[in-house]
Amino acid sequence: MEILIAIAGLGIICLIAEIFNARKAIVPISIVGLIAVLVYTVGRCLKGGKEFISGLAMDGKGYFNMLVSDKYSLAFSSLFILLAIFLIALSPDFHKNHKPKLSDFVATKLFLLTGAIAMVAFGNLSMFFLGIEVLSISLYVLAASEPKNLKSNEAGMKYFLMGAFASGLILFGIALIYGATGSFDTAVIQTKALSPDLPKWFSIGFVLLSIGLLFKIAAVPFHFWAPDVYEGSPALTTATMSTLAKVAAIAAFFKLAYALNPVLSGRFITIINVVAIASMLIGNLVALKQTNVKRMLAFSGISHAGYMLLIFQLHGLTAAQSNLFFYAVAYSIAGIAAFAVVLSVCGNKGDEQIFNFNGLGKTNPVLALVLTCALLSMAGIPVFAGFFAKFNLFSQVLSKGMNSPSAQGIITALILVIAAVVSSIISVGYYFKLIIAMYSKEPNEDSQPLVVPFAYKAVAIVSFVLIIAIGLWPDLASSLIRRTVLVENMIKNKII
Amino acid sequence: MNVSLILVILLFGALATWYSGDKWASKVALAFSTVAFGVTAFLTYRFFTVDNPTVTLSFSKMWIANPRVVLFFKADGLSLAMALLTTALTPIIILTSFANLFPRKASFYGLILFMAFAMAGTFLSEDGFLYYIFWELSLIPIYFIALMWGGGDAEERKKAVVKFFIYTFAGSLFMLLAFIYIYQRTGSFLAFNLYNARLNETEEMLIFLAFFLAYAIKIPIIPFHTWQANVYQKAPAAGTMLLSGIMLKMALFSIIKWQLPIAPHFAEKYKYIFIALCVAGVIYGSILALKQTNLKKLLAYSSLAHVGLVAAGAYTMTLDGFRGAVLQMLAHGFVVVGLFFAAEIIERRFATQEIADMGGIRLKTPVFSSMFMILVLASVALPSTFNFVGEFELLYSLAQANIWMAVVGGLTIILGAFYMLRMFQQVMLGDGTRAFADVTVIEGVAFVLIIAVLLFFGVYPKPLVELVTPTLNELLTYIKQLR
Amino acid sequence: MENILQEIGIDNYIYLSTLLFCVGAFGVLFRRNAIVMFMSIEIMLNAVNLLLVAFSTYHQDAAGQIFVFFSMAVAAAEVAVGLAILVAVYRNVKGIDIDNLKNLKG
Amino acid sequence: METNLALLLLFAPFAGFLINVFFGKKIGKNASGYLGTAAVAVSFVVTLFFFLQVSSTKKAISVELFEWLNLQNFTVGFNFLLDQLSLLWLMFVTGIGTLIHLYSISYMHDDENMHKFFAYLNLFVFFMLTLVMGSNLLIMFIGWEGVGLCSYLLIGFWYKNQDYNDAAKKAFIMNRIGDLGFLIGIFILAHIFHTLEYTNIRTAVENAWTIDRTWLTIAMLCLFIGACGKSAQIPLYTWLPDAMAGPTPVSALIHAATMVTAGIFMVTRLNFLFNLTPDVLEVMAIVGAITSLIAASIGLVQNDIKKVLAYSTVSQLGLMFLALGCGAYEIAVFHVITHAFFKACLFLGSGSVIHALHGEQDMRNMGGLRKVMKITFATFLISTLAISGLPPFSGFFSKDEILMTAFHHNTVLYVIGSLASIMTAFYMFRLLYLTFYKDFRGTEEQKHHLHESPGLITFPLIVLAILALVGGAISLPGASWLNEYLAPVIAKPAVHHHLGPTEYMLMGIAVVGALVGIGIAYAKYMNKGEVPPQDSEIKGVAGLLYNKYYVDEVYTAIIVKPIYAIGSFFKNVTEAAISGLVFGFGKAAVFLGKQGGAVQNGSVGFYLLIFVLGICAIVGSIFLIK
Repeated sequence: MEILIAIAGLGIICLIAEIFNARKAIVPISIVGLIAVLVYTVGRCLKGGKEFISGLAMDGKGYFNMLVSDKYSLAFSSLFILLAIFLIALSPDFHKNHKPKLSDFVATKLFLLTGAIAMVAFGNLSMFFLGIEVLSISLYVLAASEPKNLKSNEAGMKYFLMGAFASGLILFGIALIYGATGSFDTAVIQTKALSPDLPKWFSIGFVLLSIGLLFKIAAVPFHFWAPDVYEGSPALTTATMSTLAKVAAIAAFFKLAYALNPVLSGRFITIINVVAIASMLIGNLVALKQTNVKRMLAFSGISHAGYMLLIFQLHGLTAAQSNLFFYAVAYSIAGIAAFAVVLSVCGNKGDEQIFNFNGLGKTNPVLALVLTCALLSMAGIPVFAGFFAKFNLFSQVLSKGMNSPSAQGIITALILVIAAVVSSIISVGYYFKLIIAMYSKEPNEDSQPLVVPFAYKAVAIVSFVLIIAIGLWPDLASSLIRRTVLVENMIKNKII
Repeated sequence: MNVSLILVILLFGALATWYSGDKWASKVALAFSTVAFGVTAFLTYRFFTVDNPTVTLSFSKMWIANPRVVLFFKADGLSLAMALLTTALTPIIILTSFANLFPRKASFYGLILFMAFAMAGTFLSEDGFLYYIFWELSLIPIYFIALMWGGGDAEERKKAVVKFFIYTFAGSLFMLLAFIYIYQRTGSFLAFNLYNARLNETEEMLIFLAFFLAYAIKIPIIPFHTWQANVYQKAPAAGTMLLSGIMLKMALFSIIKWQLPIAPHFAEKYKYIFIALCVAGVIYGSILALKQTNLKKLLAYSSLAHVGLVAAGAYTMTLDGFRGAVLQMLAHGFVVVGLFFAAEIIERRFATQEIADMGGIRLKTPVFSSMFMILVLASVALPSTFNFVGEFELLYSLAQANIWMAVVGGLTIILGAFYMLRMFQQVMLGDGTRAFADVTVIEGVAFVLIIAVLLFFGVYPKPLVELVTPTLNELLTYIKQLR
Repeated sequence: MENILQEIGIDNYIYLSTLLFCVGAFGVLFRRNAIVMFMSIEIMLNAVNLLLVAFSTYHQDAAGQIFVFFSMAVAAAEVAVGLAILVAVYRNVKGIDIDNLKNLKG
Repeated sequence: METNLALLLLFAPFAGFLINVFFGKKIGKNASGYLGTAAVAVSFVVTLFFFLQVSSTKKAISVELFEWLNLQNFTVGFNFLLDQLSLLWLMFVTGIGTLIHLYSISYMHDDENMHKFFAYLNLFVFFMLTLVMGSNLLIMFIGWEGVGLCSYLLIGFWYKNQDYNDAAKKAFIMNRIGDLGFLIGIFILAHIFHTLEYTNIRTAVENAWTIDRTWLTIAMLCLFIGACGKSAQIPLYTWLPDAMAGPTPVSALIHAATMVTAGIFMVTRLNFLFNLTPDVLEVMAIVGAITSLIAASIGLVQNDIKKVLAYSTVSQLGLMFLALGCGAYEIAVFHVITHAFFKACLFLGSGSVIHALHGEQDMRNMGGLRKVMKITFATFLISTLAISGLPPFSGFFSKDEILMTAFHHNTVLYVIGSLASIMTAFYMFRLLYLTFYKDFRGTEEQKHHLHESPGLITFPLIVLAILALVGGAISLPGASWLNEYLAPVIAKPAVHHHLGPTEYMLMGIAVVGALVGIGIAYAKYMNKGEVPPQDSEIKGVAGLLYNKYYVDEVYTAIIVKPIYAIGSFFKNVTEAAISGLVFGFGKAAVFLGKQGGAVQNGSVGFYLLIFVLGICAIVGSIFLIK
């Protein structure tokens, strides 16, 4: 709760700072504040917190179980805060033409962050609903934040219409669940969900809720909004959507699914599998023909959503949480790195066509290297973080299959991993389109020399280092969400 | 001092080269690669002299807790032999590139060293996960080398290189699945544990095939070879040398080290199918080589034929087959680097790869033509060259398995002579008027080193045999025990 | 209140609100005027609100009604943002037919 | 001591090779020539020493250096064996080798790459020594392939001419076909005996091992294929006539006296194994006889002086294989030696002629050289008489013994062999008459320059002619030194028939046959003074013969062309298909991507419709489908 308050407070401080003409202080204050919060969160995360979602019962006693601070929510919260730091650091240079509105942008992002945290830390469905709505509404605002740009308008409009529609579904789902169990408290719902005389609405409600979240993570067939909105929105907003929002949605979805309904029906899992396969394949296939980098990354995001849905092949909740977290970390940090470069290259060009990247390897080798590594990481090539993420997922899916008693289990697992592998192979095709543009094409003749603001470069390099570091020491990321040897040692040596 | 030092030197060398700037890059790279070779050679020497060498010279340290991965670089005969190949060829390859006026030399040589690092890592890793990481890592530098410094039409090159990358990446992802699958059984990636995974028949089949896909694409075995000729032709000479000289040996090595011990039953049961496929590749590659008009493509197809034989030998799962495969890998590594270097020298002077545009070179270049001739002869496995040692043992192992396989595989000595001599005749002999400068000192040194290795081990292969035999025997024991 | 609920039965409330929800959904699907679409979404949300209130009474639990307040607040915020976007769109394309917005595709 | 001497014997030519390769250009032409000659001469001297020693002690010398190959079942070392057989071979290899080196100093003097020539010749001698001295099959194989290499290098010595290069390539590849057979044979033998050392195999055989005869037969057949390749027997003989593209000394040394006899050497070496497989011997006899006949018949009409000699060589080698096939190894060896003398002499003689005529090889443009080139003519005549099988020249004894053995073995083979002998006498005298008698038919320019060759050329001719004259003495009927000498290495001596009436009759027939052949030649070319017609006018049977039965063409049509056709098929069809398939996956992916993109049509209404349909599908599949 204190995390939420602190962040919301930061948002308000930003708004107030604008009133007192302290515009220059907004970004530093919020970044410093967020770093402080991050340190606090990570510290709590390492030190304790229950490991399992199943331990949801009345953790935050003081808050009537509105919010819980188990390892899962703390770990994801730290990831979100980190992403927000990056996103806010990118803001001032991105919005340099709209200086007066900077406080709005930053504050909106901070509120968005509170929404995201509420989405994973909820103990009560009302908190969850508020979180997802805060996140969504902030994103509508950000998507349409260039009122004179028709593309931005269109993106905002589309996102808003479909998002509101999905909100309706989520709300309807929540209502039905409430109707079936008589409570919004997840702990109560969980116990009730196991009782045999559960009304049928519960399942319908749960499915509707899931569909709403599938929409938020842009899984096929609820993905149509994503490419258009990603393309039309200002690039920084796209970065926010494709990293923070997407990761928050999948984390919330996973938590919701297992918090409400610890025994998911086979039918439901099958549906999720089909959706996952469709997302992976369709996302990657359609990405092949894209020439706009943001749009391409949107489709890539769809396929990554598909990968992350594989997490529902559950074999051990702890492992699944850790794998999901790892994937989210790898994916979103690579996304930040990629977008930092996209912003640097296309920030002043108005569009994000691939040919803008021509010859980047010569004109700006560092940025080219960062983007290459980010893309390779997304493609799942060792030794980058993305490889371990995919490895963990595949490993989980296979272990689920191998430990299932029926032959069908292993066949399902094989189908899933092979689909995943095939789509990984396809994905290389378009990731490399960008890499080829950077390294084997001559720079465009009319392009001006690239002036890269320090903030972009800093974000790019920090995220690049993180991609590599997490690849080299995968335990680093995992230790936030599960007790690893690393954490044990730190505790033993009284570092934390 | 243990084998991890080789990797450290290579990696550090790659970084140092990258930072040293274009002017010094080639020299720095040469220095580091030579030191790496020196260290490898010294370690090999120590391997013979110290007690319990594998324990003394290996390196192991916990890396990742989940999945359980150990940084385990093992010094056994096989891995040392392959590391020797890598570190010995790297300086030679760097030397061969000295005359190329590449842009961005620092990156180029840095990538070569990084590539050497990844390949040496592949050979030394005892942990399957680690092995896979190095395996994939080696793809990246070669991709960039081929893409950025290659020749020919840019679009064509991109197409070929991307095809190569996606193709090999596809194959290796299936290998990754296989590793993950076994890991679920064993909870460890260490080779020993993987060997003892106790898989049932279906599982073995799937895993064997997954490995096969990865290796068949990389080696390549027909019909997975279509990437090869184009990439060999379009990559810069150094890239082609790295690919053909070392990288494809990664896959051959892996057959012996990973595929067969992990899935011995399936391999034993269906080995003839795979031997036949490889042997078919020998004939197929040879006949195609006959029809090539491009020198580098011809060499590529000849390489296809040679490695087909190596793979066939490995699949016989006998000591002779294994040992022949390892020896032939080493021999082929050197000879193919030499041949591609010869092609590169011609291309430097004539600016063409088309055989039809060449001829009459021998008139002007006594030294170069002699060197080229020796390499051609080594490539057709003339006795007293290293290649003969390998090929003899391979064919013998095939004969033990099935005499007809040896007969068909042995056709390579006829067809090989056919296309190589035909090539030599058209490229070097005949009358010609165009000027052709004989080899420079640096070029000559590279040739002499290669030829010295080929002739020395052709006559005295004993040290290498003694190096690899115990390890291969050990692997065979595993295979036999398990089956 | 309770009597009414008992008389009519919770099932019928569910049917009603489902029906309303579907009316809203079909409105969103088949109308191309953005304002009408907003209104349809409002119908969907209000259908849910009705359902929540009904359940709240059914369970004799105030949480449901409180949730309705949340939902109304959120809906208001949503509409505010939505209308703002609509205004911006109108300024650019001089119309509120969403079929005007087909520039982003492919 | 013995080891060092043996190594000196072996490596002297190799040292010559190295010096000539690296410093040949610097030390000058004559120096490099004499150096090369000296290197071989050293070997000859050492050989002589060993020869005398072994002749007296009758004990083979074996030298073991170090292990070379180590296979699961057997190991192969660099081991050498100097026994009666190998020393005999070494004697004439190094002896004739020295003479031919000497000859080449003068013959090749005008060539700018003379040092290279000597380097190659030395290398050849080195490999030939390896072949002969090796104590196991694999060392023999090193030499076997090594001499093939040198043959390749020397045939293509004038590499500017692509026809010569073709010939060289052809020789190498045809040899390689045989080599594959050899290699397969080695594999099977290694499999059976677990060793490749001759002595060990012999011990194993003599200890009456139970040997799988089928496999042994296959192995010996394979080895015989190897011998066919190297010794130019049907069907692998066509390279040898083409090999005449090389300088004449090369033809004399490699393609007449030494390398081509390697097949006979190998068979004799393994006689104890061939004895166990009579079927293979039978095949060998038949192949030898047919080869000798066919080659002789082609030789009848050839006009290139060296081609005639080449076909004569093939024919004589056929006779040797006939002898081997009859189990008469000593006799084959005997013929090898005599043949080496007279054929080397003939080749060198022809070289002398060619030298005098500045490269002219067509006999139609020769004639009347008798008067100018007296020594050459005399030596040539002696050798021709020897090869024709007239007593008391060496060829008579060896050939007669072969025919005699063949007669006792199988009459048909005897008849074939005799026919070949008659033809030999005919075409050799045809050659003699056309070249040396009547008037000169070349250009005035050539006539002006006609001269006897210098001493360095004539000296070897004289020596060889003398040997061709008296060489028969080493194995006179009834009192054969050679048979006795070779007894330790031949497991089962040939049956020696007492000189009874049949034998004398056979001798008579042989002599008469030879005389008939000579007579016809005399009638045709001396009496009538015929000169062979121009190529275009050669028709009918003569045409068939002149075109060598069109064997080359047939080979091209049934082997080379199909291979190229398959290659084209692979290149244009299979490669394209596989590549197309791989690219097809990529194209399919892009195509699907485009379709997927088309669905993304930008209309919110449509998106929402799909959204709702998706909901319906999911809800329906969960709740409605049972």
